[in-house]
Amino acid sequence: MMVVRLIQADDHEALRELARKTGPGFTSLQDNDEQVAAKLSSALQTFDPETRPEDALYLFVMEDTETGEVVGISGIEAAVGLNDPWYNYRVGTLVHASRELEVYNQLHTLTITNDHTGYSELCTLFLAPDARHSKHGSLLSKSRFMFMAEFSHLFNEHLIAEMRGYSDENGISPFWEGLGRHFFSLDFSEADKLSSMDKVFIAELMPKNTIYTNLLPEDAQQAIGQTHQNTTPARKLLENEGMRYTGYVDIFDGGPTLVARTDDIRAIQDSHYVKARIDEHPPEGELYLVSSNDFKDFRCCMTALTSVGKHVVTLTPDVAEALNITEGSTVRVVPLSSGRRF
Amino acid sequence: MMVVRLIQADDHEALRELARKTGPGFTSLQDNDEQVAAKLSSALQTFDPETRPEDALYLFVMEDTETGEVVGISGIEAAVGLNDPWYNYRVGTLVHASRELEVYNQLHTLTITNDHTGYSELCTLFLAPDARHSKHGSLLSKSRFMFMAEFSHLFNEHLIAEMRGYSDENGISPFWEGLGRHFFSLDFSEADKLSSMDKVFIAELMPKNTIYTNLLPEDAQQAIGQTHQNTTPARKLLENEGMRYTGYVDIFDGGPTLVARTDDIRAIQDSHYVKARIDEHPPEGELYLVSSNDFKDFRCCMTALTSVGKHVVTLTPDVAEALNITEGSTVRVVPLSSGRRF
Amino acid sequence: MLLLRPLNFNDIQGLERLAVISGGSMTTLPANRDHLGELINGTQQSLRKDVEQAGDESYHFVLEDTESGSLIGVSGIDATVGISSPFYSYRTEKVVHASNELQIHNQIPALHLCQDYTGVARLCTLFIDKEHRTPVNLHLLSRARLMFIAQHPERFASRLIAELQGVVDENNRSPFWESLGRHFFEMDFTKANYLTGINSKGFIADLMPHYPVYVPLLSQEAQDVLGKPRPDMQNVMRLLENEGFSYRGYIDIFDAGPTMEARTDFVRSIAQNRQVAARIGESATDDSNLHQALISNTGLKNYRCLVSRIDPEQPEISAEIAELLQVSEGDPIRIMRLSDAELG
Amino acid sequence: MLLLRPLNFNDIQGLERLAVISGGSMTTLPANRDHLGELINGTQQSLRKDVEQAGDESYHFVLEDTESGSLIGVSGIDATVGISSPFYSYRTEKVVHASNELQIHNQIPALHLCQDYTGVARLCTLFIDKEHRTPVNLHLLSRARLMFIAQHPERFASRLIAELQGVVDENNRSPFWESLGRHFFEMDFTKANYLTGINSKGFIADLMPHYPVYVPLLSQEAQDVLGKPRPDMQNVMRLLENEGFSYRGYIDIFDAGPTMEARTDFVRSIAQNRQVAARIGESATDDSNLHQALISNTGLKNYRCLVSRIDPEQPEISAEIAELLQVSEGDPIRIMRLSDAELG
Repeated sequence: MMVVRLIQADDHEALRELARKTGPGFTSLQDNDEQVAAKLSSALQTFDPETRPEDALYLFVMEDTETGEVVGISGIEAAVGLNDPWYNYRVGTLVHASRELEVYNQLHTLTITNDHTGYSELCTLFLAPDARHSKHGSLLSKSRFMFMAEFSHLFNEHLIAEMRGYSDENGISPFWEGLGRHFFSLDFSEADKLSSMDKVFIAELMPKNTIYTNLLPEDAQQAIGQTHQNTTPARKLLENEGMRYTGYVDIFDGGPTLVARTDDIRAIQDSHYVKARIDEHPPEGELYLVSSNDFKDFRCCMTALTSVGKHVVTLTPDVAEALNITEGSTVRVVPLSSGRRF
Repeated sequence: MMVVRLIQADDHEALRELARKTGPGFTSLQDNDEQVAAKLSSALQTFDPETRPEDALYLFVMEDTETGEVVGISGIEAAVGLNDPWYNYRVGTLVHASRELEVYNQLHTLTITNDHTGYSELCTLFLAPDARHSKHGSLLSKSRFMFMAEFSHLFNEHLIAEMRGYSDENGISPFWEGLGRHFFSLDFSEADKLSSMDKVFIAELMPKNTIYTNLLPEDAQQAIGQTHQNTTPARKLLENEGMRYTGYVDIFDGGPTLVARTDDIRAIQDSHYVKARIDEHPPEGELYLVSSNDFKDFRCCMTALTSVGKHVVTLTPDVAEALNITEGSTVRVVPLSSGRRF
Repeated sequence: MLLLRPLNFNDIQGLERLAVISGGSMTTLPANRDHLGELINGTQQSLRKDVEQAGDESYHFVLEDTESGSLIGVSGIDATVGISSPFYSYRTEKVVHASNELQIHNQIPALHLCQDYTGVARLCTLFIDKEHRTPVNLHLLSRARLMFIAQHPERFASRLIAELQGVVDENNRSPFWESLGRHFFEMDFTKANYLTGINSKGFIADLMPHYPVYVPLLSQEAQDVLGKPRPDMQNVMRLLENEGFSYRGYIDIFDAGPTMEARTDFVRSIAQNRQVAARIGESATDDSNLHQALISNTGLKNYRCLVSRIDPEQPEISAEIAELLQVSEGDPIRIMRLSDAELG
Repeated sequence: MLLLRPLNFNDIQGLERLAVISGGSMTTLPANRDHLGELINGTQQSLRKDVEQAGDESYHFVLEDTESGSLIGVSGIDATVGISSPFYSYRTEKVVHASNELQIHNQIPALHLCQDYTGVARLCTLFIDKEHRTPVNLHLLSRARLMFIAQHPERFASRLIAELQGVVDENNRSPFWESLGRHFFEMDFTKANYLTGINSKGFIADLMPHYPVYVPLLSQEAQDVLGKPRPDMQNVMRLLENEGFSYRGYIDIFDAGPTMEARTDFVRSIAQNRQVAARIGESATDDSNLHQALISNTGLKNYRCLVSRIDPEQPEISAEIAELLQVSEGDPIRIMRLSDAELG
């Protein structure tokens, strides 16, 4: 049984272990003592009464209740861009037309913006390779929506998630090659490394004026808003929840930012409260996310469910234990996946 | 019984009559022979085989089946901005921050865009004052969604609707006074009149560079994205269907543009097919929109319904007649209004 | 003898011949009869106008072979540009992108579409039949305009520009156009150039980039020709530099040729020519005192200018020259000596 | 006697006194000991440096009363600006908004934040104690710098600018700042001005508007002071104009004061002074041949300049002056006559 819960101080070893498995593409949790310690520290600081709500980082771990092993991590930033600016390029349309000449020309532009300032952000999703089965990834990712549904006052009315941008088999980003490179004296891998630590410097060097995309090389134009192959499943998952690419891309690799109104996220909108009954042999049903209501002891599991009457569900004792609830507790439930009704 | 249908050549007199009732604030259907004739002519041209689909204007009238009188009009442009450019200001966010100085400053900007190029547009909604009751306005406006649901291939995947911007009791637009006026040698009423005929000239004269809103007078800043008082009900209606203000405003009066993915409009997404049974005394139920499937003879009514079994509804004979359907016909239905389920 | 005088209505055929042999290389001289008629008309109207402040007047002059009566060159001046229709240039500007933390300091050049030269005067056309393209004739055709400005300063703006054609390849394609303009026009260079002449660049606002264009995003070939004149215009550029013009980073929006600018009253041929009373007679016998000089009358509609040898200390002109210049004994004339060095 | 010489480490207290009485009116002269120490240090390092091409050197000079030893003025030159930290200006530019159909043609001025003066030299500080503010002293303090440039041209960029303070109201508030800068900084003018001096404008990129600002959106008071010098700087502006500087639409980003520019080698006090061999003796007896002149040695670290009466045709200096200038008989000195008109 997998359970998702907030990270704690004594997860340090487990987190360090997990970081060893991430590999070079994953910049937000690298195999690096300092970064791991810093990450954990800022997640724990969230619960410091001195911390402003908008500085909160909610970091979750997925734990195997049988082995006690931590096999995944996911996070939510309460708000981005309120300390250092948060940058995106925005893809815009311009029409250059002349009636006299009967010319009509549609152009696209990239403009630097901080439009997502203050938005909440889904961040840092990593699942250990040997746990990548049985929809564990969906649980790990979507449990965040259950947390947001439960504690909506802690989050912005808009939510974003950045998707890694396209790069070719040699790790070369055509977007970078076609645009950013001209403004840096660094090569891609060096810039990539720096950018994982601090994005502000990129914005300092990137062109501030609007760029006409038709002046970029063809492959750079193609890469605008394109997701890295490895990230495509994550993108599909979030799109099924209602997150959309609305023309905002990463200034570095051109990867898309997905956006939604937080309330419009399916799992948030459709989740609701039910009372829990506990029974060894509940009736079979479709997969649901089930979460508890406690803040610091928030838990979320995935289990097959069917509702009994309108407001009651039956859970097995091990699910109840994983959620740390008892008979009659109120829990939040939502189907794991959307199914459009027709 | 009110029925909404496509306009026809012999509606000319009725349209002319309706135009007499619009008043000065309504620029798209003025009390003016020429404008009425031009409007009708372009609506009829839509069915000319030579007309490109993206040049289509679908114009609907609402007819009282008892009197035969035309009491309202509404329209959809298949696509905007493909002949003359379609302009908006886009409200963006910029953060100017300096770590050294510990200064953090959030600014807003207005940038001219043609981002809605190719989008479909809801346009020209007018209901005669003495027909403004019994939710006729909802029928007149939302029947367009039934048409779009039925003939979705004719429309863009995005839909916009422009809302008239704020002006004070003297008809003065603070947005215009604070921004546009500096770039014109015309006063507001003259510019307003011209703009109703042709918006391209406004864009020719409006500032092309990004504007910092903090340099505008306070009341102009306040007016950005604000709807005219008379237009507020129309805005609420569209917002309930899922259209959203996403930061695009009119370059002239700062009024908001509402936007949605066409598929995400509630009435489009939730509408579905049922078989019609005809009966003098159907069971009572909530208000539904019901529409027929024919293209040129498209009809839409509003009636109280409840479904019989899963895929059958019972309609009264006069509704069936208004829709021009018979027992067993397939019709499209959707509840008139959304009701969020909790 | 070659004589420079304002265009008039009898010149249309001669002008057409010049337009044809110029092969569309000048935007202001398209082989289009209506437009050429406009040049004549504009010149005549401008000359008739009672000007207090420079407006949209435009003056074109022809170089006539007084023996054959044929026209061998044309040159022009716009009293101001950018008033009746916008006048665009790209200004090249450096933008600094710096990061203290990374110790990076990049200066990125960018092209800004601008109308900075709105309201300045312009030397706008200069074409001479290849057969007569000698240094003396070129000086006469080009600098007689400046003598005209010196005589009628109230008719011209206080700053003066001259545009030099940019680099094109052997197929008459501009690498700058191919890398930039083409993306915005979707037409070829020749057509765009032709339209510019006809429409006075009025349509450009509708089509050209409003946002600055970063130079590193252009092709290397395009970057190489920014602000460079066509190789055969190098001598014209030098001539302008000698007159006191300088290049300040403004380039043509089509071919990236440089725009040269000067304060009108500081231009050498305007500042340094002088007015004297005409003395008609035989030239001085001592030939060593004679020098090539531009000599003009002080007229407006009947403005005339030519090159002759004269003693600058005791200027005396022959009866033939006096007749060509339409001056009598004692009438004012303007004289500017041409140095031998200039005439190569 | 007043003597101009480079700043040195003994000057810190005198310099502090000047900074205090300048009351923060000069961004380059803040009452901050560390920063003033930097001015001295920068000057000494620059003088020691073996310069081939102008870099980030900066030279500051003080005017010393040789009798009392007190410092009564300070002036400076930056060899280049914008190299080690960006140098910002607003360029005022006109944008034409025109519609043929409506027969409307508007020229809208806009302010563009730019770094166009990157790489030019700058006259950067000029402050003199009010008690000694006579025309002669002002000329000495200001123009002795230009003599220094004339003597060491390889140390300075080929273009030279000078910034004039803009208009402030009786409460020392800049209407331009109130209408524009304030919105972007959320701090008052004095603080921003102070920070600029300290941080060399490096932080401005982070806070100032990147997009052009349309002038009509500014308050009328702000529009009225664009490019206008503070009334008491009018005479400095005239002095600069006489030197050949001109205003080309660039203004200070804080107070909208004008930036004047010139080609360095065309600046009058640089182009027109001459070098002669020192002759030491009694001045000529015929007083009518004596004229006020700037006299300097040709030194670098020991550069000295003063004003004295001299016969420009037969320049002879007294032993006292020779000692102040640290020159012996036959050593080269530079002389530039000051016209009586200039000295009022």
